This record gives sequence, C-alpha cells and structure tokens, in this order.
Amino acid sequence: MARDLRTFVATSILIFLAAVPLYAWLADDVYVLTYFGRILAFALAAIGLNLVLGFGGMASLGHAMYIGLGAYTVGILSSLGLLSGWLHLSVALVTTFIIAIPVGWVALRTRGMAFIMITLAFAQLFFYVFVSLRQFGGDEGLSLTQLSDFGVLTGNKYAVYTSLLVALLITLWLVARLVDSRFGLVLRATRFNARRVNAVGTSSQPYRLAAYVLSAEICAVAGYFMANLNGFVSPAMMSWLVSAELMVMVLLGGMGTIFGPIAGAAGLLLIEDGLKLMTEHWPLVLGPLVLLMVLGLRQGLWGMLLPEREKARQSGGQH
Amino acid sequence: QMKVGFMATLSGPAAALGQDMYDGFMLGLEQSGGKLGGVEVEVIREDDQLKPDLAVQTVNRFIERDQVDVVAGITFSNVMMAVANPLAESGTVFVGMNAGPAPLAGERCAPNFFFVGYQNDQQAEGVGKYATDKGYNNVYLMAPNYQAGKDAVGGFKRYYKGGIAGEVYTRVNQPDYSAEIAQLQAANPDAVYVFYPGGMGINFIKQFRQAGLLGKIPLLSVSSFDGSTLPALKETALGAISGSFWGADFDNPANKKFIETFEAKYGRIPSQYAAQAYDGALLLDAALKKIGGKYQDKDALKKALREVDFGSVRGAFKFNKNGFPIHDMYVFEVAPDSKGRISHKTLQKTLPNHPDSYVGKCPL
Amino acid sequence: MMTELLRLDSLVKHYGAICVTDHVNLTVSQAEIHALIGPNGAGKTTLINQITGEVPSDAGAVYFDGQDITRWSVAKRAHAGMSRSFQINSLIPAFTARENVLLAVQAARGHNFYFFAPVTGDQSLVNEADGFLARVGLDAHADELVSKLAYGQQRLVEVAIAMASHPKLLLLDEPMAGLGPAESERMIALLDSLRQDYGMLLVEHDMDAVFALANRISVLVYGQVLLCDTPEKVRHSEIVREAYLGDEDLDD
Amino acid sequence: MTFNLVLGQALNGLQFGLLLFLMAAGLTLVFGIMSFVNLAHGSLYMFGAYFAATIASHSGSFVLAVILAALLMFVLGVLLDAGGLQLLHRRSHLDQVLATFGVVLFANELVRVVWGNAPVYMDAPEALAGAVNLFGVNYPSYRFAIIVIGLLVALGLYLLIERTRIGMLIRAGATNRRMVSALGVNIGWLNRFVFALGAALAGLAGAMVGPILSIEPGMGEPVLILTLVVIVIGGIGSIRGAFFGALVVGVVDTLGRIFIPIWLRESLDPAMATAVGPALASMLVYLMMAVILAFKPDGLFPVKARG
Amino acid sequence: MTEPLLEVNGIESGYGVSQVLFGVSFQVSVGHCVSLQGRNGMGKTTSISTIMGWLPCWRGEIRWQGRPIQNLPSHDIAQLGIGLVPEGRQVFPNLTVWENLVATAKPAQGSRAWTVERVFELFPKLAERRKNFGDQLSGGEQQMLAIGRALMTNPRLLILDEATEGLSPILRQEIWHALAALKAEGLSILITDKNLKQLLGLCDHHIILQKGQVVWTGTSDEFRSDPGLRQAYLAA
Ligand SMILES: Nc1ncnc2c1ncn2[C@@H]1O[C@H](COP(=O)(O)OP(=O)(O)OP(=O)(O)O)[C@@H](O)[C@H]1O
Ligand SMILES: Nc1ncnc2c1ncn2[C@@H]1O[C@H](COP(=O)(O)OP(=O)(O)OP(=O)(O)O)[C@@H](O)[C@H]1O
Ligand SMILES: [Mg+2]
Ligand SMILES: [Mg+2]
Repeated sequence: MARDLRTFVATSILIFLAAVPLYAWLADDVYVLTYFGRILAFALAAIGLNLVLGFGGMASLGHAMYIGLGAYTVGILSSLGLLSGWLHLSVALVTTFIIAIPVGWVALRTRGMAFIMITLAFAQLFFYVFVSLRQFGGDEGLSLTQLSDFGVLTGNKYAVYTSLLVALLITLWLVARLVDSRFGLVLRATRFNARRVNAVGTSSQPYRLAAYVLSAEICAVAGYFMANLNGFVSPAMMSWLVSAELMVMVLLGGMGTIFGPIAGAAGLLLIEDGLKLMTEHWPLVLGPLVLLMVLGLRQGLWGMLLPEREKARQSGGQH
Repeated sequence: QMKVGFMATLSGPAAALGQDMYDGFMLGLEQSGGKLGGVEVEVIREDDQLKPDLAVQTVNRFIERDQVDVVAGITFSNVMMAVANPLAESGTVFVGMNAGPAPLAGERCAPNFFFVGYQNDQQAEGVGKYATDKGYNNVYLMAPNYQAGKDAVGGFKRYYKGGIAGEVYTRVNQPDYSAEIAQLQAANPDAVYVFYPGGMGINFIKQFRQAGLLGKIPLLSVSSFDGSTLPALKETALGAISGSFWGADFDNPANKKFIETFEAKYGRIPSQYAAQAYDGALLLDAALKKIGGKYQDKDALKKALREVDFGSVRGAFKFNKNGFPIHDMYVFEVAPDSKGRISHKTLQKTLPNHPDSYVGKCPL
Repeated sequence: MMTELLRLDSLVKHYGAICVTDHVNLTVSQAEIHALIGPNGAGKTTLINQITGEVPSDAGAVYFDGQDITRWSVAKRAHAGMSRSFQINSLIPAFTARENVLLAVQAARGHNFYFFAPVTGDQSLVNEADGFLARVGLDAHADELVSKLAYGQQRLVEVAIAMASHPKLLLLDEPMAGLGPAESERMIALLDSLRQDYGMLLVEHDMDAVFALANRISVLVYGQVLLCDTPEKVRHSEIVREAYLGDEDLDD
Repeated sequence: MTFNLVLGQALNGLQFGLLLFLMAAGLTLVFGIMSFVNLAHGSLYMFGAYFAATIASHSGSFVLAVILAALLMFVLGVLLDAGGLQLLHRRSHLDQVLATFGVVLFANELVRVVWGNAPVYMDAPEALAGAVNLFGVNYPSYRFAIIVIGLLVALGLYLLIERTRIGMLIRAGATNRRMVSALGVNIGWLNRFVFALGAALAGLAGAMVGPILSIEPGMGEPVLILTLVVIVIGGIGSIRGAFFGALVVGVVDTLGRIFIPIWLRESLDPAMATAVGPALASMLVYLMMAVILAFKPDGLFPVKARG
Repeated sequence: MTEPLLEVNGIESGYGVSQVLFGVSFQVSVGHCVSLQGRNGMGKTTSISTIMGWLPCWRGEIRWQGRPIQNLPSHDIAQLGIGLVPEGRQVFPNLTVWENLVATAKPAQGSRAWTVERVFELFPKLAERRKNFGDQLSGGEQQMLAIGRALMTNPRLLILDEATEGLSPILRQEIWHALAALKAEGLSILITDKNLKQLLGLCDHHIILQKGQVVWTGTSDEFRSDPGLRQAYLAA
C-alpha cells in the first residue's frame, strides 16, 4: 500500500512538472518556466549528490564545484565564440571527468568528517581560481551574451525547461537502475562496511571513485542547465553554501532514496519561497521547521512514505 | 497603479545595507504620500540573499510575471552584473541605488539604466585626489582580493600622484590583520588607504587602533567607515578619513528634511545607502511629475528621468549619458556631530562635478 | 601427499615493544582443517589478519597456491581464493542476508562494473547465494535484514559469505563463538561437510569443535608456535594442557 | 627578508593560531570528543559576542561582560540541550548537520530581529588598550590577554578530558552511549554538561573577540568553517590535535599571506604577481588541508584509537 | 535467603514493531544464580536488554526488591546494583584498559570490594595491557575487560550475556571458579552461556526460552533428571 502511495506521489509530482510548460503556454506566464526550471536544476544536482552521499555514504561538501564547472564551460566557451550546445555539453562532461578523477582519487583516501572537509577544500580551491580569473569576470561573474546554440531552439525557455525535465527523468531512471545493479550493491555496501567489501575480494575504491565521478557528471549537467537558465555564471554558484544547500536538499528529501532528492530540492525551495511571502523573517520559521523535520521524520520527506523495513535499511538497521 | 520591483540584499551578514536602502526608499515614497508623481505605487520587495542566480530569477519574475514598471535597488555589484542582461534586454526602467560596476558605465551601458548612487570608482577617485592635495608621497594601499577591492584601489591610483609604499590584497572576510598591520608599520608610510566594507572594516580598524597606529598614520578609506558601520565603531574610528559624495551634515534643504525625518522615523543617523535610495524615490517622483504621471509611456519616463532636476540630498546632481551621475566628491572625517554622536564631518570637496571614468567607453 | 595451499614463512608482527607474532611458520594443505589454538591474546587473529593482508607484516612471507603474496592487497588476495570470517561480526547491517551473500557471490565473478541490470534479476547469482544460505540453514531468513537476525544467525551469515566467494582457503576466526550448543553442533557438521572442497585454517576456543574437526593443530603461545601436531598428541601434551587447556574435561 | 621579520610574523601567526584555538575549543569538545556535529556552534559564539557587547554597554565593565556572557551561554546550552538538541546526540552525523543547520538559520535571524542588521559596538577595556613589549616586538596587550586565556583554556580542557573521570566518560559516551548508561552513568546529564560547557567556551570566545572583530549577524559561520579545518587538520577527537592544528593553521596562513606575494613578486612579473599572490594566499589553508588529509587522512595528531 | 531481588513478570518487548518477547517471567533471589537458556534467537539477549532499560517494556513488569523498575532509564536501573557484561563485549575502544575499568567504577562498602588491583589479579593479561586502548585488545582480552568493568561497579546482581565466549578453556575454567566464589560471597547472578555443564554446576535455577516464552523452569537436578529437555529445547 505504501508502495502505491509512493508511486502515486512521485507520478503526481512528475506530471505536475511536465504540465508546467503547458500552463506557461496557456496562461502566457513564462516565469513559471524559470521558477520551476531552477527547482529542476537543483533537483538534478541533488540526485547527483545523493548517488555518493545517500547510496555510497560519501558526504561530499564540494559538489557545487561541479555545478560551477558545468556552468563555466558554457560561459567560457560562449564568450570565446564557440556556441554549439552539444559542444558545451560534451566539453562540460569531459572537463568534469578529467577533474573529478584525481580529486576523487585523493579525497577518497579519507572518510567521514575528513572526507567532508577535503571535498570542501577542493571546492574552495576551484572557487578561488574562478574568483581570480579576471578575464572571465572574477567574483562578479560572466554574463552569457549567447546561450548554448541549438538552432531554432536556442534560448527558448520552453526548450530549456523541457530538455531539463527530460534530462532529469533520464537521470532518475538511470540512477534507479544503477543502485539495484551489481555496481549498486557494491556501492551501497561500502557505505556501511568497506572492510567487508574488501574482504570478499572487491576492492571498494574503484567503485567509490566511479560513483563519485558519475555524480560529478550529473552535477555538471545541472550546472550546464543553470547557466542556460540564468544566462549568467558566477563563482557564487560554486560557493560552499551551495554545496551545503545541496546536502540539505538530499537529507531533507531522504538519503539513499531514488526520489528523495527531487522531493528535497522542491521542498526546500518551495518552503523557502512560501515563507518569504508570509514573513520578512522567514528563517525564524524555516530553521525550526528543518529541526522538527529531522527530529520527527528521521528519513526525510520521502522517507516518511517508506515502510518500516526500508527505513531500517537506510539507517543501517539501527534504532 | 504603478509597480516598482525593489530588490536588495535583505538577509545574511550584508543585510544592513539592503535594509538601509529599503528604509530610505520607503521614506522618500512616504513623503510624497505613498505616491510617485501623483501615481499610486505598489512596491514589491524582494530579497536577493546575495545569490546571483536567485537575483536573476527574481528579476525575471519582476519582468515577466509582475510586469513591473520600474526595477529599483540592488546592493551588490555581483548581483547587479548578474541581472544586467535581462534588465537591459527587457528595456524596463531600472533605478540602481548602490551598486555601480564599471562595465555598466562603460561598454555595457544601457539606455534604461539610471544609477542614482555612484560609479564604484568615483569615491575612491575623490580620496586619491585628496591624498595628492595633502602632499602624501608614500601611501600604503589595502583592499580585499575581489573586483570591488581592485576597483577601489584602481580608482584611488587614478587621481593619486604620489608614490606607493605597498599594495596588499587580503582574503575576503579575513578576520585577523595583525600580520598585515605589522608589515604596514614596517613600510612606514605617509598614509594608509583602505577599502574594507562591512565587518572587514570593523575588524581592520579595531586591530589598527590596538596596534597604536590610529592617529599616528592617517587612515584614508572608502565604503569602510560609513553610516552602516559607525554605530558599531563609535570612537574606535575617530579620525579616520573617508570619501563619499554625501554626508549627513550637508547643509541643503533636501538633506535637512531627509535627516530629520529619517531620524524621527528610524531613530538612527541615516547612512549613505539610505540617502541614495531616498534620492531614488525623489528622482522617480520628480520625473513622473514632469510627465504628468504617465508611467506607461516608457520612453517619456526615461527621458524625464534623464533630464529632471529632483533636488538631490547631495546638492548638485546630473545624469551623464551612461546613466551614471555627475556629482561632487568630498572627504569626511569621523568625528562627533552636533549632538555628540559619532558621525562624519565634511572636510573638503575634492572633485567638483565629477563624472565617472568609464563614460568614454559607453556607445550611447 | 596433499597439495600445499598456504605457507607462512617466519611471519612477524610487532605492536610497539610487543611481538604479537614471532616468526610463525605454518602450512595449510588442500582438504585439510588446520586448527590454530592458543591463549587469549596469543596472536591468532593478528596472524589471520596478516594472512589476509589487513595487517602488514613486519617480516616474513606468505605463500598462497605457490605464489608469494606478501605484498598483495586485501582484495587481491581475497580474489585469488582466500576467504575469511570475522571474529566479531562484520556484515552489512542494512542488507538482507541474501544481499550480504550476493555481494560475495558476485565478487567471485570478476569485476562488478555492471551498472544496469538489477542483481536480483540475475537468477544464477541469486540461486547461488540462496544455495549458500541453505547450506548454513538460513534459507528461511534470506529476506531478513541481518541487523534483525539474532547474533548466532549473523555468525552463520558470516560463514555463508566466506564460502560464497569460491575460495580455496577458508580462514575462520572463531566461527562457533556466540553459537548455542545446538548451533555449534550444526556448524561442526557444516564445516565437516566442507572439508573436501576447501583448505581451512580454524581458530577456535571450542575444544569440542577443534578436536572433532582438525587434522592438525598448531598451538600459538605468546606469538610463537609451541607445537604443531595431530589432535591426539596435542590433547595429551603436558605443556598445552598447562598453557591452554587446563583441566577441562574434553569428553563432556 | 630579514630573520626578524619572519620571526615577528611567526609570532603573529602563533597568536592568530591561539585565537583560532580559543574559537575551536568548544567545538572540539562537542564535535571532537562528544561526536556531535554542531553547526550551530558558530551561532553560540555569535550569541556570546552579542551578550557580552550588550552587557558591556549597559554595565561598562568588560570583565563582567565576559564572565556573564560565558555563564549565560552555559545556561543557554543547558536550555538548548533540554529543549530538543539532546534528541540529536544519538542520531547520525548527517542528521545532526541538517538539524543544526536549521538552528543556524534561526539564530542568525533572531539576532537580526533583536539587535538589528548593523554590527554592534564593543571595545577593549581601558587597561588592555595599550601594548606590551614581547621579544622586542610591540604587542597589543589585548592580544596578549587572548593568548593567555587561549592557553589556559587549552590546559584546562586537556586536564578535564585526559585526566578526569568525567573526561573518560565523555569519551566513552562518544562511542557507545547505551553501554555507558548501562554502567550507571546518566549520559543525558553528562552530555548536557559537555554541551553547555562547549557553549560556554563558544560564548567566552565570542566575548573575547568582540573587541577585535566585528559583531554582526552571521559572524559565526566563517569562523565555524575555519575551526572545522583546524580540528580536521589536527585530528578529530583530541584537544591536543585541535591545539596544534590551530597553531599550524595560524602560522602557515599568516606566513603564507605575507610571504607568498613577496616571493611571487621576486619571481614573476608584477602584474602577474599581484593577480596570483593573493589568490594563492586565500587558497593556502585549503590547499594545506587537502595535502595533509591526502597523506594523513586522520590528521596531523590523530587520536590513538577511535571507535 | 530466598527473598527475591529481581522479578520479571510477563514482560513483552521487541524491536520497533516486531515483538520478540511474549510474556517472560522469572525471578532471581538474593544470592542465587539463575541461567537463561535457549537456542539462538530465542530472546535471551532481548530479555536482558529489556531488564536493563535498553528496550522499552511493552507489557508486564520488572521489580527490584519489590519496586517496579520497568522503563526507568538504564542508568537508574544500573545504579540499583546491576552489573552487565553485554553480548559482544562492547568495551570502550577509545579508552585504555585502565580507563575502561575506572571510568564507571563505583565504590563498595565491604572489604571484598572490587578494585582495579583485584581485577588485574583475576586477569593478569589485562594488567600487561593496562595502557592499551580497548580496540587494541584481542577478542578474549576484551571479554575479560568487559567482565572486569562490570565487577568494578560492585553490583549486587551480575548479568552475564555469553561472558565466556571467546575465552580459552583454561580461562573459562577460571571464570567459572570466580563466579562460584562470587556467588559464595552472596552475589546474585543471571547468566546465559552455552556451557551447559558449568551452568548446571553453578546455577540454582534454569529458565529455558523458546520463541520469546518461558517453556521450562527448574533446578539443576530437575534439569538433569529430564533427559528429553535438551533434545526438545536446546538441540537443533
Ligand atoms: N593495534 C594493536 N595495537 C597494539 N596491540 C595490539 C593491536 N592489535 C592487537 N594487539 C595485541 O596483540 C595481541 C594479540 O592479539 P590477537 O587479537 O591476535 O589475539 P588472539 O590470539 O586472536 O586472541 P583471542 O583468542 O583473545 O581473540 C593482544 O595482546 C593484543 O592486545
Ligand atoms: N536489533 C534487532 N532488531 C530487530 N530484531 C532483532 C534485533 N536483535 C534481535 N532481534 C530478533 O530478536 C530475536 C531474539 O534475539 P536475541 O538476540 O534476544 O536472541 P538470543 O536468545 O540472545 O540469541 P543468541 O543466542 O543468538 O544471542 C531474534 O529472532 C532476532 O531476529
Ligand atoms: Mg582473536
Ligand atoms: Mg544473545
């Protein structure tokens, strides 16, 4: 029954998101595309982070760095006059790959709090690099004179939104398959007991690294979309606060659940905006709300819908 | 009813500036009876949280959904740069009330942009001129390592003709300056020029004073020891020099009325940020009056904004062709005011009728 | 003569001033159960950790299946056919019993960079895992989270995992610990039935088990092998009795 | 560059390190020893500063302000713990991160509502306004006071944790609360005491830095990050680690800030040097952390054993 | 002499939503030794956890000298005078052996109070390792430490959950001797162990659990005289 409920809620949310362009068109309100586009982009990044944080137990506080890499690829290439959208996307993926491998390799030598801090350190390094890149705007960022070129679709907000939604759905589906695969089994196992994984003859490190790189790529794609949504890139996109916010989204949605990050991203951003409408001092409400949610829900928004047994799975069987 | 979308940084550590802007703007609005040029006004207040991406989204909302007639506010340059494109493209009238980054004065100037504050470099230029006039020949320069800091140093150097004892860029939001202060002391300069907005300025001057240097070495500054930080500094900053285009002690009727009403309403001395935003309200009011409240006519409104004389609290005010002001630069000393509160005392006018340095690059 | 699977050549491990294993020589052959007994803190677990590579040795060499594996990583050794159970349970608490075993089963099939097909959809993997669970008598509990199993049942999962990676050599660190009398008997029968297929190094304080199963017994005291002989000889050795067995009535 | 200059700057680095330690002390206690990731530690520090500033401006006494601020923070620590944070002690680190993130949001906004957006005023006491002469270097007396208090706190904490039964129980409770309580110790109270002590130390740090740093909403977060860096570099879970970690960070950061630009100016062209130097100096702490953790994942002074 | 110290009346308990105990009752009298037996997973540890307050007691009651103590916080229960040697040792990994012993120690009145010295006398191996951290000990050493730690609280009732697991035969014998001596001094004991023979020698009463219910209770003699018992409840 709980399963039906989850399917129902997830489908409703997805149908809602798919209906947004239709509404925008009918009501002639393009802004909803911008608004929900931002939520989708964060949801996509959160799905990426969830892969390492939720399934692999690697709490990275540096994933905003990959959002920034994806976004800056668009910014830098288009400021150099290279406009092809496919080029932007593939360069973003390749750059991220080249950077995520050594960064991940070094960071994965550590665990727990040290991992949180070393990923933060790398993100800060990149943050400062982009802050000091004067030719690309430094800390004041870079306005895109031109968005990624996709022929007639270029800059069309409907097209950006729709492709973002499609990317999100594909990623969601891939991640859902991945965690149940042989790779996923190893990944989930390392979250709880890497020693055991090694002892059965699977060297856990390559799997953790692969997951790390994969999640970095997802965040880079999210960054690619954010650049196109905003027409602007800036180092603020890769500040540690964004990484922290992503982490909050994943935790709020429910770690290690497939749909959790979407619930978390939408939840956080929508609640924030809702509260802002009600009071100027919205953090006075949001803060305690988050606290209560942790105390009351334990497994996050999505986890709330999970059956007991799945909850126990998430918490590693502890009570 | 006319709609004004007001966006500023209203939360986070830098919220004090945005709040001052908002208070100043609303005060100006209130004084004309909640109307601008006789038109009923609805102000939509938004917080950009100092997040460029959120700012872009909000401005998009102003334009696409709310269909505001005027966008106003904007505290920080990086937010300004992020929203410049959508604003310029939409053609919506924009009245900037603090941030005035160089590219928007130069090559990316736009006909619908009106910066009622100042161009970022202008105040620094005034202080540079002051240092030259004083005959300093060995000044030590310090600023945080970001664009605004580099602009502040660049602006200073543009009008400063003497030698440079040292040029140091510190980390953004650095808490401790003891090492830099020791280094500075060793360089034995004629004067120190700093740009440390907000908390950084407080950290710096407290430590500068504890090292026994305040009063010994002249301390020149912009945007550091201003109305937003003086209440937290009080006598700690006595004697520091800062450059601006406006001071609370200006003796003109508009300013007197502003100071009086602001103090009565909010119980504090207004800062430059409040003054600029207040000016923004006066500007809009005057321009709309001129066109008889026909705010729907965008081109007429732009024309009126460009030409109208609105009686700025800073005295003389004129828009340049790039939408940035031509106005007088002054330097001030931190000193007690007539009521014994620590405030700014006008020392001298340094650059009269001063245009910004980028207008030449503006294609308009 | 039986083929030799494992040979320890003068293995040494120090912790600070303490020499925990002191030039240990030992062999385990194909289809042999070699028991390692000795007082608490004698260095038995350390020795197993040295064999699996979890604890690097200070001196000496480990040969497995004819190869010098002294410098191999844990995973590589495990992959080559060496499998262990832990003295203190070391399972994946959030997994079901089946998933725990699956992890080992799939590890034995080479790398696991299969991103797409669900594991549970691979019938041959699942069947094999269930087979091992059945062998330790846990088939009824395959779908339970191991964190919900009683301690004794978790021990059995440990053994199932150890078998599941198709090892040549099983390193069993106190498999009987935590088992009740009945389960102990069952475990003894189980290990007995496995002896044709694997070489085993059995660390155990349960003398019933040791004497029921072992082909040879080594006695480790203060890191040194005091004696290595048949069960009969060890049982009647005066030194062993004094250092380890005490006057326990072995014919209970 | 002269040896004297380096020495002088190294001293500056040491004192910055001690300042960091003072700020890190409470966090080490709560995070390192009790294993409770309290992001709100920065907020406690902020409240300490605000309390002290308010008390100082009303009473005119700096000493009273510092002492009362620390005491008030102790009480606030007790109240916070009793008011819900205790439920977090037995949760996972990530739950704690999320929950205390909520507390941070709340605290910053509360400060804004109560004290306003603008920074508030606090000055050093008259008696400490001057300078002392230390190894030929002129030293602000107030800084000297901070050094002394930092050292005293370090010593006190070390003795508490390593030499007392309370310390043992705190460490034991960090790994297995259930067992500690089954041995007859009220772990709830113990944790409450530790948490409150951490809060008091945060308050003390906030009050002490009031006269040299800006007291403003959100002042705790940059400090929080820096102190986390300190703790991780030093090795989580030990007072010694935090102490030496703070000194290492203080010295390396200070020397780097000063000397990297100088070296670069000697080896690169000036435009390049002014561009790269400060950027590199900003990265230095993080670079150092990345390198240290890559080679010593448990930090420079790891605790010998961990659960 | 048979005044009840601990009474357990029909307790029900479990984990989350899954019930494990379905009404377990027994009592431990002052100076008596009682064994809890049963196959793996029958609820021995769960019973002990419920008594210690680690698990909530859903129904039924637990009395200490007549006073109900179910659902008190565990530290209050321990303070009554219960010393626990838990299943799986659970020594504190980041405390040294010495610290593990003294951290939670409680002084006792009598001359035969447990002190660090006396524990080291019982387990000389621990004295050698006194400066080592808990997680540097061998399995058996940890077990000794867990027993020593419980004794250091100078309890009136000692609860041992598989306390001889992982100990060498010679040490096991020492433990049994020590337990006999403790019992002779008047200490009450509740014990689970798989060494039936020793249990029969030491304990006055035996309780056999099956699927969370008491299926048999009796004295050692009654146990011995019922040959079917073992087969029915303890064998596979
Ligand atoms: N990391 C370590 N640091 C210091 N000493 C250690 C460490 N690990 C083990 N030891 C010591 O080495 C000795 C051997 O330990 P080991 O675990 O090998 O014993 P064992 O023979 O398995 O004993 P048992 O039968 O009790 O499990 C013990 O005395 C233990 O205290
Ligand atoms: N943490 C837990 N969560 C859920 N169920 C549990 C948990 N621990 C034990 N159980 C269940 O409770 C039942 C009783 O377990 P318990 O540990 O009390 O058995 P036991 O009699 O002590 O067995 P053993 O001899 O193996 O220690 C078992 O069926 C087990 O599956
Ligand atoms: Mg062992
Ligand atoms: Mg048990």
